[in-house]
Amino acid sequence: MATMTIAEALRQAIREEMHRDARVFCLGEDIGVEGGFGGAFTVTLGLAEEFGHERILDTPVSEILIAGAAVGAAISGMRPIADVQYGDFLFCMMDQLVNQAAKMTYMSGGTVKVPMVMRSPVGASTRGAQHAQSPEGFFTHVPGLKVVCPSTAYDAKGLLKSAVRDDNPVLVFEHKLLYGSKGARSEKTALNPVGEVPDEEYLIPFGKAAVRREGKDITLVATLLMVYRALQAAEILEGEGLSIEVIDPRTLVPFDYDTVWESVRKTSRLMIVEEDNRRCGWGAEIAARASEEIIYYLDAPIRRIAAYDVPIPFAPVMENYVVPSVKRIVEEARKLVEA
Amino acid sequence: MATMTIAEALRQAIREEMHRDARVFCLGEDIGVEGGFGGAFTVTLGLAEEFGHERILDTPVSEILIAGAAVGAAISGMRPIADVQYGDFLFCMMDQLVNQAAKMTYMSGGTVKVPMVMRSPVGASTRGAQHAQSPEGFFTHVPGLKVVCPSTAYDAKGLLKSAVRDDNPVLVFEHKLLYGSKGARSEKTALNPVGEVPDEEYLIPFGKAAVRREGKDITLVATLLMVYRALQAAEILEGEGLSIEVIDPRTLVPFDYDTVWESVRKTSRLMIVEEDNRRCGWGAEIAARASEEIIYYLDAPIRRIAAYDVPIPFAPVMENYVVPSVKRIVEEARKLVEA
Amino acid sequence: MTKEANKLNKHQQMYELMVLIRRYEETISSLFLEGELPGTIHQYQGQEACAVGMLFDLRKDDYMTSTHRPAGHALAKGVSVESCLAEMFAKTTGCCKGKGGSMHLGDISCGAVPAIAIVGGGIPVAVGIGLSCKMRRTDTVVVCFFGDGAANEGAFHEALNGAALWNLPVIFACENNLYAASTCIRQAMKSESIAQRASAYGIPGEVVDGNDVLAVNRAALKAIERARGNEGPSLLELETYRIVGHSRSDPCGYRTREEEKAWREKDPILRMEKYLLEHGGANPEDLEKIQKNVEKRIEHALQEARSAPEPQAEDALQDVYYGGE
Amino acid sequence: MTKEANKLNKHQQMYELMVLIRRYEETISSLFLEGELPGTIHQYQGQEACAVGMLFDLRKDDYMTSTHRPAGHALAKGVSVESCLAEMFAKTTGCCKGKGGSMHLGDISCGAVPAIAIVGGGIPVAVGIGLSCKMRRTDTVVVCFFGDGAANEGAFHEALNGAALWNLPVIFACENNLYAASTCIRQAMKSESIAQRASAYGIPGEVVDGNDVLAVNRAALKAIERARGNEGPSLLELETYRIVGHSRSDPCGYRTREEEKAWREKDPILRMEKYLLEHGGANPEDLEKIQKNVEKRIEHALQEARSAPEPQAEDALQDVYYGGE
Ligand SMILES: Cc1ncc(C[n+]2csc(CCOP(=O)(O)OP(=O)(O)O)c2C)c(N)n1
Ligand SMILES: Cc1ncc(C[n+]2csc(CCOP(=O)(O)OP(=O)(O)O)c2C)c(N)n1
Ligand SMILES: [Mg+2]
Ligand SMILES: [Mg+2]
Repeated sequence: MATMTIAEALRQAIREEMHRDARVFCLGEDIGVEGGFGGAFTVTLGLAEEFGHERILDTPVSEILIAGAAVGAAISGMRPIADVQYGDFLFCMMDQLVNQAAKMTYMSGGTVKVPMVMRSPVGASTRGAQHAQSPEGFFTHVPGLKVVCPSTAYDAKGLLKSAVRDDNPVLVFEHKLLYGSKGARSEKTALNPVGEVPDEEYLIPFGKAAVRREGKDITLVATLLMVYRALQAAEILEGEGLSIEVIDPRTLVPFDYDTVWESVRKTSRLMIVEEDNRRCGWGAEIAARASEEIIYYLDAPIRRIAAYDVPIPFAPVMENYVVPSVKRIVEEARKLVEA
Repeated sequence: MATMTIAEALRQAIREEMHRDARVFCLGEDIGVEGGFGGAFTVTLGLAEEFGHERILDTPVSEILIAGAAVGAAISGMRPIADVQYGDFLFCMMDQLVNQAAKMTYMSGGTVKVPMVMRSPVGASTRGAQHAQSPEGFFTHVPGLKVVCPSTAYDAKGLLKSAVRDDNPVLVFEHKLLYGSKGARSEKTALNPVGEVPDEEYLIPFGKAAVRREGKDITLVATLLMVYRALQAAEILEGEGLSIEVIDPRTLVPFDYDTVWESVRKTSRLMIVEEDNRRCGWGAEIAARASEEIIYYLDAPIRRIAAYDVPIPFAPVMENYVVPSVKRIVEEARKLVEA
Repeated sequence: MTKEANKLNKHQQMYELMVLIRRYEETISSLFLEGELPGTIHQYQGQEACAVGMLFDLRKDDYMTSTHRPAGHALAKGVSVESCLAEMFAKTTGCCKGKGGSMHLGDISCGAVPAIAIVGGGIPVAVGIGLSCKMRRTDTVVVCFFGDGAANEGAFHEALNGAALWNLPVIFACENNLYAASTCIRQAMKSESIAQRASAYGIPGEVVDGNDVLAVNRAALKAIERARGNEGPSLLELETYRIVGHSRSDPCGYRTREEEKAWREKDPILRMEKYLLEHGGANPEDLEKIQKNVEKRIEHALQEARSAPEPQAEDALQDVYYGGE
Repeated sequence: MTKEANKLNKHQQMYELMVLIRRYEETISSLFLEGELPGTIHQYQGQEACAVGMLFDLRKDDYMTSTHRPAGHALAKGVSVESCLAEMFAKTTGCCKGKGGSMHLGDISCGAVPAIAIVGGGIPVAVGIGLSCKMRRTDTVVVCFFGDGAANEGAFHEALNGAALWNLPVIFACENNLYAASTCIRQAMKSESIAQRASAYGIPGEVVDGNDVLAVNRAALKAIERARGNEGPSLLELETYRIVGHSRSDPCGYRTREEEKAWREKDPILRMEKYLLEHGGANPEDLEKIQKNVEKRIEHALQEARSAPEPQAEDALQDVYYGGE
């Protein structure tokens, strides 16, 4: 067992997969430049020295190229891990993701495979609206993509390795405040959880949620940074005699409804916490599915907490308000049991 | 009163607004070419002759340019109506829509306005996955955008005129099978409703749903082509003694929850029919809101009918299966009342 | 290729392939007009020399990317007539099992990437394939087709810059048929030529007579050799013309009958016929035989396509993810 | 501009503006290091001649678009020091009311479009502004700033083609500071220059010494005149260097200390000082006075910013739609 940050765990996953399989390579902006940053959040630091610049391929600032090249390489025998510096820039390559990567297998009648990974940092970190989005909900809406959201070092490593081995396009969303990036690339307001990672190789399958905390009064579903806020809220609520079960689905597509529904059947109350905007986010889908599939088990209206439907503002006081806070989760939970 | 198709009604709206306000102009691919099509579905046919090529501006095949130019023109005193030939190509201009158009007013602290319209044909029409998407759900997810879905000639005209006068970016989704485009641009499987349009000028405000058919057993919410399928289904179900209230929200953002909730309080049963993919579509948001706001009025689980979560297949037999059909709506409605 | 075809020399084979594409497209046209085919069509008549000239000397393990107008490219890369026709009929034997459609013809097993109908969308994909060819230490190459319209997409720019930078084995084949749908190239760009844009990326660009299959083939051979020799990408601008409408029943009101006539006189198939008769040692009977042979192949494919099974509605739910997940 | 400044001649005013930008950025740098400012910073030191040379002769009703590195552009276009500084402090008196942040400085009332931090994202927006200037029959123009990195975005390509085609009054000002974040331009494109890409669009392109404010200004005046005269867009490549890191605490490990030193010697402000002393009829006291004046303005702005009110949390819910909907 070694203790490491998420950035380190991701780096280890990439390194192991690149050693295991010569077809795996990375491409993106500023990922391998000598004397550079190792990507926007240090994940690929040192890998160019180890694997060379052909396999840690620096690209121009050209997102269409990054995604398109990943698609092309994937359909012709490689297994690219592409990197976009901030999740907001995914919109610059959206056609390649939605129209090409996601549809190619289907349009070819199942004959073409697209084994590519698209890594992307998400979350608000006081940089203003164009460097802050949590765009998960756009991609969970796309048939043909898989969506992964690791919140611990253990998961980051195991899920990224699974993503690399998957024969389909997988988007991996990583939270800026969870990386634990060091030195010049560290984040002031970061949480930077470190976690234990086994020395032996392991994979984490997609579609298996992790119950982060057991509880009996409310089922709370959250990903990424929100897992930690939910756990803090649960701690506070525990003091008030309220017991919260915190479930981290780990992958949004596929989604482990079994685990969540099982929990709801026990608690009769469902709460969803996401950092993405509320309207039509992935939380809406879970609430909708609940309203279709387990409505009779619910003792109270579902509570969905998400970023308010505004772009992310710059001022920290406003940003903190827009993104779900521990306080808001606590308050909503209280309302939920009162309902 | 004149009777006309949706394409004609849209054309009239554009013509009237261009006469009224010199700042209004159109831009897009193949919209004004002499001897051309008047856009992919004839909406702008003849307008270049009337207004000249400067105000009906043909663009290269450059979607980033189209959207970016619309944003730039809008923030500097013009009121562009941009056109993309198929909704699937919106992904080529996604950055301009999500990061620029939608965020500009907010990021400027409310000082910059972006009065632009983005028109886009949507819906499956046996052309395969890259010319078939109903991408509404991507855009209802974006704070700062408004989303309009006209299903009748009357609405098309009144809503488009309101869109042109709105000081915010508005996406207008038009259904390929509803245009009533004539001649070379007509569609084999089209429905092509014609409708009455007053001679006097009128506007339709955003956020006001239309009750297309009154009923007391089920509240059914649908847009665009699905409105017609819902009405056909309602007709059939009427014969079985089931009374369906069909509500066409007309705009998805803003959404007229009042009208829908009022109906649900009456019927106690909610059904949503959309052509967009099911997972994280706009239907999910309505179901989620219902589960939060009016769950106690519901006598049965919500039923959400949407395109299955697959890209749109080419073969008509498969396409018809994926997109909600009258038959599927009827069957689901039966299940809903049995529940 | 049938056994007979194999006895033909290279020029005759090229001719045969052009005739095959032409007859295939004409067949599609009638079938479509008769309402036998669903969807829409974007046809290739008049541009056959581009596909054949570019692809004739590719190996099966070389790659090709295509567009919304893919039939000529697919057939010239070796996708079977049967599977193309069946796809147009939306049958399970179609090259995309009826899931792709007219704008997505392709067969990865012969290096023909299912066509991409987003204008410009295939260009960066071709660059990724080129990258893969190079990284896997093969000497395979990729030919990337796109139109004059696509050259104004951002994807074109990013892709050519990337291919140039990484010195990839990609041959960018821009079929300049003067129009993007109804829009004339003169209303879409001010630069003299598309080939000239190559210099913005530091790679060679060349304008080629796209209706002369031998000229196209010469340019292609040069570019392919460059690519295989790890000398990097090239941009070829093939000047050509679609002698039919853009899609479906396009009356072509945006161009003149004179212009059409002038280009019909430059028909690449007639030109090749003339060449074969005058310099290629062929006589009219040889050509007729080739034509008949093509006719038979199409007949046969048509029969197969018609009698092939339709997909089941529920098949629509398969193949969203690879490997039947 | 203060009253004193108005007495200065053009060259002195340009100098003052450059000093203002430099001192503003240095102030930001210290404030940031001391933890007084939220977010991140992308600074402009070393590139002042570009902003000042390009914008000095613009009118207030002319437009300007900017990037993630906007301070120099904003100040040179006339956005007040007060409102820029206040925005960095995320105060309600900020030019974006604390909603934009360091990467979005701007003030539409003086033609400075709030900066766009998506690399390349502002280029098509500038084209739309140019279109609007033309359609509204004004003689206003727009200067569009972007970096060497942005020249590889698809948006660059589509935008330049559009501006050329429609003959719009847009001056594309590419600040080639040799790096896009850590990536050297030689690792991002193979073409000789960015200016050369102009020919792909049929417009003039020119490489300019971006550290010589007078050279930049000469090129700008020519391009502005062209644009105002309805002669169409130009592309200027301004060769320059950021003498600081890309963002925050960037140790610049990707470039050599020698390179940095060589460029520091070409510092645009020192060069202008030298010019003013040797050819501009100024003496050291004049320059000192200007510097002091700048210092005072910054001091004053800093006080204002510090004492300005913070936004309320709930303000975040306003301004999603225009006009308070
Ligand atoms: C991104 C995108 N924009 C628009 C279209 C609609 N469209 C289909 S074909 C076409 C014209 C393409 O012209 P060109 O690239 O010259 O190819 P050609 O049709 O001449 O073969 C257009 C605009 C599309 N399919 N994709
Ligand atoms: C679309 C997009 N991709 C990537 C980034 C991340 N990023 C911010 S600045 C930068 C480098 C830009 O280089 P250049 O255009 O030369 O401007 P400079 O920073 O040198 O002023 C990058 C890659 C971004 N903001 N937007
Ligand atoms: Mg063309
Ligand atoms: Mg730069």
